[in-house]
Amino acid sequence: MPLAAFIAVSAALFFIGVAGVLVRRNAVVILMSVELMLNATNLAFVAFSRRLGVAGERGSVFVVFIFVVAAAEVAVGLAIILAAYRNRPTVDVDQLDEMKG
Amino acid sequence: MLDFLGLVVFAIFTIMIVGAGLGVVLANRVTTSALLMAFTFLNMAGMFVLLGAETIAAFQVLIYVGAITVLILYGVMFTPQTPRAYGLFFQKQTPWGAVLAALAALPVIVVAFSFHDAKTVAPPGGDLNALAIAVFNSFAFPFEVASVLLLAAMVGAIVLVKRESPAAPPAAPLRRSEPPR
Amino acid sequence: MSVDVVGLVWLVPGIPLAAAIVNGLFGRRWLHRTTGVIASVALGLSAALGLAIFFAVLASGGQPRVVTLYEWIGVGDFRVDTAALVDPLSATMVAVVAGISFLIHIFSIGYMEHDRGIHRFFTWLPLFVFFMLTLVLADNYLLMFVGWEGVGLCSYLLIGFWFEKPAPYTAANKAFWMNRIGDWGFTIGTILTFLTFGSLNFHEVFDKVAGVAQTQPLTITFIALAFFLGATGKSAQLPLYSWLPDAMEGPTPVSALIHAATMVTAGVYLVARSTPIFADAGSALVVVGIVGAVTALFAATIALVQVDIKRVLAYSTVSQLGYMFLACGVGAPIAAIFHLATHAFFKALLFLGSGSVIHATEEQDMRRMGGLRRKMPITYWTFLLAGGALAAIPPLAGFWSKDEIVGAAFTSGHQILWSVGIGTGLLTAFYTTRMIYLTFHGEPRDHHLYDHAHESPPVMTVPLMLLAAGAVLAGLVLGFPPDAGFIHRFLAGVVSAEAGQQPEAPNYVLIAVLAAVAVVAALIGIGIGYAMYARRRPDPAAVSRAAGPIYTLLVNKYFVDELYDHRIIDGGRALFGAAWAFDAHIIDGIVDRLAWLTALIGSGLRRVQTGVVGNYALSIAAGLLVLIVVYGGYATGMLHR
Amino acid sequence: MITGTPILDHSLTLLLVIPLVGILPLLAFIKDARAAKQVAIVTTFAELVVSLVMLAQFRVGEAGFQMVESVAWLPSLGIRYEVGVDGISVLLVVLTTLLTFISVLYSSGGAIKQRVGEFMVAFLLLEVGMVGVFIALDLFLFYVMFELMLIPMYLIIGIWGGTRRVYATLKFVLFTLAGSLLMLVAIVAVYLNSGPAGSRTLSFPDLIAGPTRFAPEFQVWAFLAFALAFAIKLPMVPFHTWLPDAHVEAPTAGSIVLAGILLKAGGYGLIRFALPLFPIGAQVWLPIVIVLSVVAILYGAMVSTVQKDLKKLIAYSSVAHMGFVTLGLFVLNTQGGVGAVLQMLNHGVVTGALFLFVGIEYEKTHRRQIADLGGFANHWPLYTGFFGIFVLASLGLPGLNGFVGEFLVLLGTFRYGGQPISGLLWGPLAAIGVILAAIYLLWMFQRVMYGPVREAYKALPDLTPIEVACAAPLLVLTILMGVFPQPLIAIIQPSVDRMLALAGATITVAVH
Repeated sequence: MPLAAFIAVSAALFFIGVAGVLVRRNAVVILMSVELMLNATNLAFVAFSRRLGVAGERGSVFVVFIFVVAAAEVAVGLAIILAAYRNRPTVDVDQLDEMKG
Repeated sequence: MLDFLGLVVFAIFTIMIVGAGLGVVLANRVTTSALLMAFTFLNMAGMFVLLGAETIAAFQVLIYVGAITVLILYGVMFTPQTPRAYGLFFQKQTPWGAVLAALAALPVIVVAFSFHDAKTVAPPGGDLNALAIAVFNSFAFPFEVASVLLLAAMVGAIVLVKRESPAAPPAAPLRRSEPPR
Repeated sequence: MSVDVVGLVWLVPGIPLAAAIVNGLFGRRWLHRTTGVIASVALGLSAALGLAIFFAVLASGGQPRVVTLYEWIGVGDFRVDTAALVDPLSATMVAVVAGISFLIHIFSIGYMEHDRGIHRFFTWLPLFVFFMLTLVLADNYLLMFVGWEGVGLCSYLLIGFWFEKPAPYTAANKAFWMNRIGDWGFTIGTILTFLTFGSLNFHEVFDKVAGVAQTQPLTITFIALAFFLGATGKSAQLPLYSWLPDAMEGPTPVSALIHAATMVTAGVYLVARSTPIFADAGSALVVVGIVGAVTALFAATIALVQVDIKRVLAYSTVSQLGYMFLACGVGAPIAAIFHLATHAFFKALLFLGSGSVIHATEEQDMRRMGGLRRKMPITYWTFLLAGGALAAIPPLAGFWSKDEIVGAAFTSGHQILWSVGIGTGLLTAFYTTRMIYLTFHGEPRDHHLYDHAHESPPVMTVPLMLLAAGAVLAGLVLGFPPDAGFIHRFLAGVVSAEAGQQPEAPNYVLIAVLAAVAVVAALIGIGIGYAMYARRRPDPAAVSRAAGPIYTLLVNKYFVDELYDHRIIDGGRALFGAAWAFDAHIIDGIVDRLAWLTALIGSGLRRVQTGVVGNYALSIAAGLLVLIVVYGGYATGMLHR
Repeated sequence: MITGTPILDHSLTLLLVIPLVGILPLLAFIKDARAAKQVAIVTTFAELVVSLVMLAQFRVGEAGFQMVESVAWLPSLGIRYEVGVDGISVLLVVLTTLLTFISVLYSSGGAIKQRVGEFMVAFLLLEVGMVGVFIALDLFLFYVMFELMLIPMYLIIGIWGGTRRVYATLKFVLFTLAGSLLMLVAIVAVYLNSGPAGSRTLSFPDLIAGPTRFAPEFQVWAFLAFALAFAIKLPMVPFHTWLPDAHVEAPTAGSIVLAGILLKAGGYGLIRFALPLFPIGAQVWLPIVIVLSVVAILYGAMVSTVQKDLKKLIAYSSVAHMGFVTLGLFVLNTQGGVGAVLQMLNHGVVTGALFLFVGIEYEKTHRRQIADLGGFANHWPLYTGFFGIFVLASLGLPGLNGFVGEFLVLLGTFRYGGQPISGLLWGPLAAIGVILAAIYLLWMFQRVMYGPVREAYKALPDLTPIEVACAAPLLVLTILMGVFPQPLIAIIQPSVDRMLALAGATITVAVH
């Protein structure tokens, strides 16, 4: 399998995630898009690690850590969304501008 | 032959991932987005298998498809959505965002294809041993730190969503050293 | 067995210091009037020791000796010790200062008896004596400066003794500030001396003067002028004299001790002590002589028309100090010291006499006195003797010393200065006569005041009589025969301009002629005064009317105070105010403008913070794009470092 | 010499640790004002005692650093925990602990009424910073301590200050921070220039030990950055305007240490780091510094004369006095340098005391405008006596401490033969500042002390015993340092000579 293919898929998914973060109003969907981005990087890590052979198992280790970060991020992110929602019943990020300077 | 079969499988996964990913971003209903996201993750697990990373694939299924999707679904449940017209699902900055994302994506994808000569080699005998040795030897300390991170995230999440009990007195106003002028 | 008295020299200032400390710490709470006794006893001990040292120096043939206490400051090649130089000059000064201080302390016990600040008085007066003795004993310029500033401080404190009224504290400030201007000169002189000679020690400096004078005559002149500026401040010479008349706001014993007998002569002492420097200073010496002569005449004219008895004496003091500088300027420092010593006696006596009068009448305006000689005989007679000494009537003390100064001016070829000296002598005799007549003779002009007047108690009159003895005899004892008397032989080795040379035999004929001229001038002055104030022919009021603008000028003291107050002080205030405005508006204004500008920019940039998460995400993505472009540019070689 | 006890072999570290240890019980009793005061007094007193022990351990006459403790701190960056004292810093450390103790003692007397515990914590933290600045030998450690002084002082002015405290404290912080960030940049640059990678260091003894010096071009800019930081702290005209505001708003104890110690950090930094490290750079900027010093002396005095607020008057007088410090340092000779260090010590004692007395007066009358005061001399004899002596010391009366430093600085200035104009001009000009000092101080003294006393003030008491206890040590020092300055000079001079030799000065050796 050529490495380029995996990287391309990874890049495509990553930027789909980026687009999701930038365009969607729903905070929960934004969170999902972030997850897509994280997963895309996972793919790139594993692919590069496979290219380097066994010595590159470190790439896979990073994937493990990204799992951890992703899990933590979803938990905290959702908690924030819920807290915000309780404060003001909307998940529309365009309406959440309490921090306006 | 095997290469060809691999290519076909890869193509299917790719189509599924990109399609479902686009669906996550574009779907009208949040629930649909969530399910499509789970589907993307599942296909991603397939990609990992293709790369010979069975352990990672297993984690992927357990954590992403299982835990995170469930969490997201809970989130969807707790924040009831009112159905609205399609256009209102996008932010005001959508044109800017789309253009930017596309502009950024282009060079990266171009660069990605610069690796066309390189091959990926799946290690013989699976990746479990190597991964375990790496995590518990060289990366033992970061691994422990990661567990602390998880604990902190858990505590943080609980604190954030915990409701103040109605019996609690209202919080005292910030004290000042002297009355305001 | 013999005790090394000279070795104990530090006890002379030390005992008054101890008294000052004791009185200062315990006076207010516990000692009260006992402070006067403590201070007087201390001064008595100090004066006795001072006299003993004087005689010890006399016995040793005037051999100088240095008594070092400890190293005061030593940095690199700069080193100054706390050390006393005991030689004929300082021994003379110590004896005069300690002796007169002792008498004045005793007098003050009576004079200050009813003042509630008596403990302060008897703290600062011994403290003053301590500093004055330090000044005269110091063996280097810097330690001398300690005494120099210290006496200035005590003078400040004592002038402002009654600090609840504005006049005393204003006068006190004026005295300190004017002295500070002089001290500026002293500081510069000290530092230049060190840089030129590599030492501040009198002996080391004087040993090198002759050599340095060959190579750097201008430097020596500058040093001399700088020191002389210091001397004009302390000794109230033009242009820094005007603090001394105002200093009469202080208690009268203070005027007697500090502003007549001792402190104000410090400038003369400085010049006399620095004779080797001044002798080689060329034109600086001329400046000293001219300033002295002009000041003598200038102050004497003002004294003619003053009505406050103490102010007459104050201007008289300025005038007499001018004589002393005149002596230094014409190369007769011994005459200056001689006059310093006799002047200390008779001027202290005059002040104490006036103090006795003021104590009895609580009045200082001579126009309201008159006829007091019947009420206060002792005061009158002692005052009369001192007045005679001031007017230089032979054989009183003032005659010998003043005549010597005027004679020295003539013999050294300064005929103009000589004539100024004679003219001033005439004026001196006149205002002295006027003062005595207005105060003690004639009919009482204020009967209420006259009826309450009384002779002072013995604690005050005994010092008067002792000082009167000095005023009569000091001249004869110290300075007879003229130019070859005791003091000339005693001091010749120290302060003579041509140290070591045998002085020429005095020309007694010339001296007698010059003395006769001076005496005639004095008698004329007395005669005019007697005619005007005893016979009223011509009537003083008529004379002053006739003098017209000149009289106005004199009564207003040549408008010098007005000049200083309205031009210099106001100008200074305007300048300082401008500096403050500059600080507040320009320097701080720039600072505040900068802060304001920052705030302005901030409030502009604030709009960028929309608070919408999406916008922030968008800017992150834009940043990502930039990173990609830049990094990609480098990686692909499209951009170059 | 007191040695043998292991803990006293590390007395410098002990000096840093004691206040930190004191903070722990303070945090426990933070709401209990009485306990907080007691803990703070005991802690600062212990600190004072240890600093005196340290002074006793100091070997007089040696120029180099003593009691050096050096431990690797961030080895990958070559940063060390390195402390030590020489003749310049050892006395400043003792001054610091003394003034801190007095400030805490005075504040315990009732001057601080709110948040006493927090105040004491801030003060102890401040003490760590101040002591640390004087004993740090590693540039990075020095920088940390330099900034550590800033934060507690920011709080002390900002929380316990007067009505315009926020303006004043922000101004103070922004000014000083601007300077010290420049210094940070310079420190990084020094690090990068200190040698090839791997042997880079920020340790001052190492930096001056090597025969190689920094490139001239580099020195010019590095010196400027260092000097700006210290000039702002000092403060030098025209960077002085934070000082009057900070002093006016600061609580009394804050004013005491601000004037007494914090300003000294600037002067100390100049002679310890800026001059020895960058001699060539110093030569370039030296004429400007000398001119500004003379300007500061005259200008500070002039502005001081017309001040209406007592604290502002003393603050501006500090500007003038610190002008003598910079002047003495930059004429680069022994007398000037020793005079400058003495002037720092003297100014610390005297101006600290002056602020103490203004604070005492303010506590009693609640007035600080000179026009509102008057006539205390008869009413408060004790107060007047103390205050008068400090005023006299401040105006440089010989026999009190202010004179020795100022005279030596003037002497050094006259000696300065440098370009473009020699000290024969600057010396007399600077000496005029002494005249002006007499004018503004005595005029102030007259307006505050003389004349009739106001009816409203007649019931006010004279000094309390605790106030006397605060002032008495300062009074004794004022007199002793003026009469017997030689023991101090013996400590200071070798180290000053060493620093100045590094700065390229020619040192004259004693001929006696």
